[in-house]
Amino acid sequence: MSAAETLLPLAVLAPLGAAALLALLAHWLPARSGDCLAIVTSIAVAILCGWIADHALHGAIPHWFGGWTPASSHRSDVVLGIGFLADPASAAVACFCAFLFAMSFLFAWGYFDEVHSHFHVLMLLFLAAMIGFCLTHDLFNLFVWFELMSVAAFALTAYPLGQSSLEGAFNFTVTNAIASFLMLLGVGLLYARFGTMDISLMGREIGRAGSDPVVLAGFCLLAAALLTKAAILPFHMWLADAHAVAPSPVSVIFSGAMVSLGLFGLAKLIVQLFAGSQAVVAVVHGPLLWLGAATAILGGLMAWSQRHLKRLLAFSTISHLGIMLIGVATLQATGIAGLLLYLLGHGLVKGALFMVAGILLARHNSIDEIALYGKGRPLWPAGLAMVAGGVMLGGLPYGLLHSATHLIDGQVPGEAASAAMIVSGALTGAAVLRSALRIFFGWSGAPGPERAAPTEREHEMPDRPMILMMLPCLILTALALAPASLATPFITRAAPRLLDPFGSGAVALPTAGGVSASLATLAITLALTLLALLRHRPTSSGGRAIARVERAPLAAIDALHSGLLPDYVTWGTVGLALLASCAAAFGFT
Amino acid sequence: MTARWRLGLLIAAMLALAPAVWAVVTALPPFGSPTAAYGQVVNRLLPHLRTVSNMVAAVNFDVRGLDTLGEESMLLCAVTGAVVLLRGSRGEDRAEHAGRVPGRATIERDDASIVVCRIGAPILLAFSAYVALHGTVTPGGGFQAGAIAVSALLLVYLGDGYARWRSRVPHPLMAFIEGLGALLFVLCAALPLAWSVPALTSLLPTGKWKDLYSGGLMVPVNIGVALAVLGGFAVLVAEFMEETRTPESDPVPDEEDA
Amino acid sequence: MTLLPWLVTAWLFGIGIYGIVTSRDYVHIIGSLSVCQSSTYVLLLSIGFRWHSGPPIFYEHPPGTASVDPVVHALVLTDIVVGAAVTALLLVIALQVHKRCGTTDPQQLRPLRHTK
Amino acid sequence: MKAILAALLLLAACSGLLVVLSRDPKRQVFAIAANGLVLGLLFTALQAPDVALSEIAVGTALTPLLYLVTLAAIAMNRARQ
Repeated sequence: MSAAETLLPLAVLAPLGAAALLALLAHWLPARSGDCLAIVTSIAVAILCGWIADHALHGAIPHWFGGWTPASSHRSDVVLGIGFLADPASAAVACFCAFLFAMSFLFAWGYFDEVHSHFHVLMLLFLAAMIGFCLTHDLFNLFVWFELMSVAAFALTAYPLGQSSLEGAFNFTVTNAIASFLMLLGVGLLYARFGTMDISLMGREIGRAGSDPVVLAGFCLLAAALLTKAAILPFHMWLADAHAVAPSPVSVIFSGAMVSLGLFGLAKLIVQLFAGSQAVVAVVHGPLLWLGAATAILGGLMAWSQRHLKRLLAFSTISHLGIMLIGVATLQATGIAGLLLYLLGHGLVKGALFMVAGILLARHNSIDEIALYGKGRPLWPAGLAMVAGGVMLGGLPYGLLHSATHLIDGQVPGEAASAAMIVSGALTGAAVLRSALRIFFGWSGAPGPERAAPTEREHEMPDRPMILMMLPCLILTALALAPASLATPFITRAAPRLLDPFGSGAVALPTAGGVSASLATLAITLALTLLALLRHRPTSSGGRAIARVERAPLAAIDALHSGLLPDYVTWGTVGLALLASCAAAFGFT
Repeated sequence: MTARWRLGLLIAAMLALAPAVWAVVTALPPFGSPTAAYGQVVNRLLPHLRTVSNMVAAVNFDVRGLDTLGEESMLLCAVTGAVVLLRGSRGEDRAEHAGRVPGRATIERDDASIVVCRIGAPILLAFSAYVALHGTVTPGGGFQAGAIAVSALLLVYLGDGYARWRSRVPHPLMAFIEGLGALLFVLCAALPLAWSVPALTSLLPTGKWKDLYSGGLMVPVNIGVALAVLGGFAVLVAEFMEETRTPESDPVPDEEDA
Repeated sequence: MTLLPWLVTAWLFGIGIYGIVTSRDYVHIIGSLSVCQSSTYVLLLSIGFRWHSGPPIFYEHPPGTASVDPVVHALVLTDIVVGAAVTALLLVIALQVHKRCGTTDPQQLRPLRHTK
Repeated sequence: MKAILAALLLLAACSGLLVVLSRDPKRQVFAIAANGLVLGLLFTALQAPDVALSEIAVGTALTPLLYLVTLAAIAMNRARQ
């Protein structure tokens, strides 16, 4: 075995071991040792994964646990063991997750003083689950890491023990537990039909079987599960409840990595497992694309009408996940390259923005943009980061997000989906920009539809070192502003290897340029922001009528996000029925 | 949405799903027909390769050992989460309500039941050790054994009451056992890497057929799982019980006879 | 009989969802969720079952006798731990919700909407 | 064998329904324990003694115990308020 093959499992085993060690010694370890161990571990894992990603460019790196290689079964149709398979893209995503964890641990320094490192145990297990989810090449093992990821996330969401965080965590747990059962049912069906768990082997068998009802059912169940995790309409309702109430360092991970990982897993399964089934490809190209566009618009509208900063950011995450799903639905190497770049850029921006929210919570015990009006002035570096984040979400023609949008946009069939990307980017960017200018720079404007949005007073551990909160936030913002040309040499070779881990070659990306879509987005963003900040309280009857017309549709979609768990589960069932109907329509015609 | 609308929507969605379910049900291989080649190969190869007679244990601790590692991590995660969530809020009312629940009578235990519990607990513990150690030979294994051992600990509670139970089954010790089990498993997985062989490779001698020691690496992994499950469930139950804090009363009927 | 296990799987999942949607109590929701989960046990074990075969434990029978699929058994064992873990966490949350809000009725529990 | 399996499968379907339909949490706990027991028997009939053992240990002993303790704690909260 080469060094990379030998060291590959350490990416998962190291955080698991660190978590076990912390749990073991929890009662005896001095304070801060949990922080240190967690930071060191996550940085080490990030370096390891980055190194593996680089090596994987010369061919995917396998690791067969227990030495149960495919050869050990002496049959071509049976793979006994569980394999990890590190293609460059998966390893790079794992590296990014570990890096984000390191930043989040740094940000959380001193946040969780009172308990014996329990927070770090949970976070390290969370990290291990994400890495395992990226690297595994076995369907049931994928479920195991998916579930470990969920369990860690459930506990972390409820951590603040406030009324809202407990209810949000309950909704999150139940909806995602149902998702994991759906995933398991899908895995079971596929196992019943093909008798293997290995993704490559099963992919070949599916290519031979074509559009069997069992294949379609397996796809629908797996897709429903991963779309729930990735918060795509109509499975998305839990996200705003959970991300808005989780501790800020945890929200950084949730929005920056966890949900986009769900989408990354879906993309991987579609291209590696289901690419041979015509019906599945048709469903992905058609309904999934439109689902993405609808999610982007809906998330953007919801984000625009929020005043609770973390809830606003949560809806903007939903919106950007919709855009990423459009990238997945192209099923082209270029679109996948766009997805990878988007995942990176969005994770950095959203991580930084949730850190800004955390700084405000620690200093001012609130993240209500109206209540905080002008109070953020002394924290102007955070304000600058937030403005930069808002502008990047809203179509700044520079940086990672711009290139990613450009790549996806070039592959999208039809004008409607492109328009959806422009509108949703502008809505989320303007929402963030509006709050940033209100909170940090005291720009005013009478509140519009956001006045009626839900909000709450919260607090997070004050008196933490400001430098350790500000530093990771600024690092993430700076990285998001890096020119995309730094990442493209890697991404052009990583994207085709995600489609075929054993293939080679590079995809030729369209050259830079094409700033027109970004400029259009930016123009709408600035216009919307100005509109919000120059708005006056409507005094004339005509003004009131306009305000009412504006508020009615937003109030209607807000009513759909009722916060009631039974509603969420019902919508999830509707979504599953939709997927199944689409699959049946494409499968039997 | 009103309850009626919600139910209507749900039923409509389920009706829409019904034909799909039917199509899948009829397309699946019929119940009881020959099973996947995967399992058959395991049944054929593993008894010889690892000299174990329990194929489920062989799959759990060796062939698909990584799944079990993930599963134990999940348990560790859930227990840690539960401890955090239960403890985080306890400080607030500990001082005022340390006694028993008002309105619930204290159940005096007669000597016979105390004796039964005191004798039963060690027997059950011994049985759990048996189940753990014979995991590679007969049905059972670390997970089942851990669950049974927790039942034994609960007998201590039934016999001697809450306060003494808490002092005999100290929390830090149980948390230590839990972490130790998980760490043992991780080390079993990671140590082979030092010899440049894949993680979880069995470097130990495979032992004898139907022997207490059979299966090589499966033995320490099995013990790790047993410790992690025992510690984990003990911590979990203790933290839940603490929530009722009824030192002498008995909110729980005898449930652990299963 | 050849279809019964698959139908029971669908039934268990369906009524579990029905229970969650119509529930007025967090603890009842957790119970309904475990019904949903039991459908996965039934599906997986039925997939591995084979007529006229023994358990995959070659203690009394020598290796080579017909036996059911041991792989799905290992999967269900994992699944049972998943169930226990999720149930425990949910019960803790329900308990804390009751402490904070004095109710476990999902109709009255809506995150971030307490001030209004 | 066929008849036993069919009966146990139907029993599992019914006990699942019972869990969902028992709206009173206290009664539901017993339905859950019964459901665990039925599933344990079903798993034994499906030739899965390992799984049956853990389902009975977890499904009829540990989980119902956690439910009961939770309900007791909730009842205490209620009495306190």
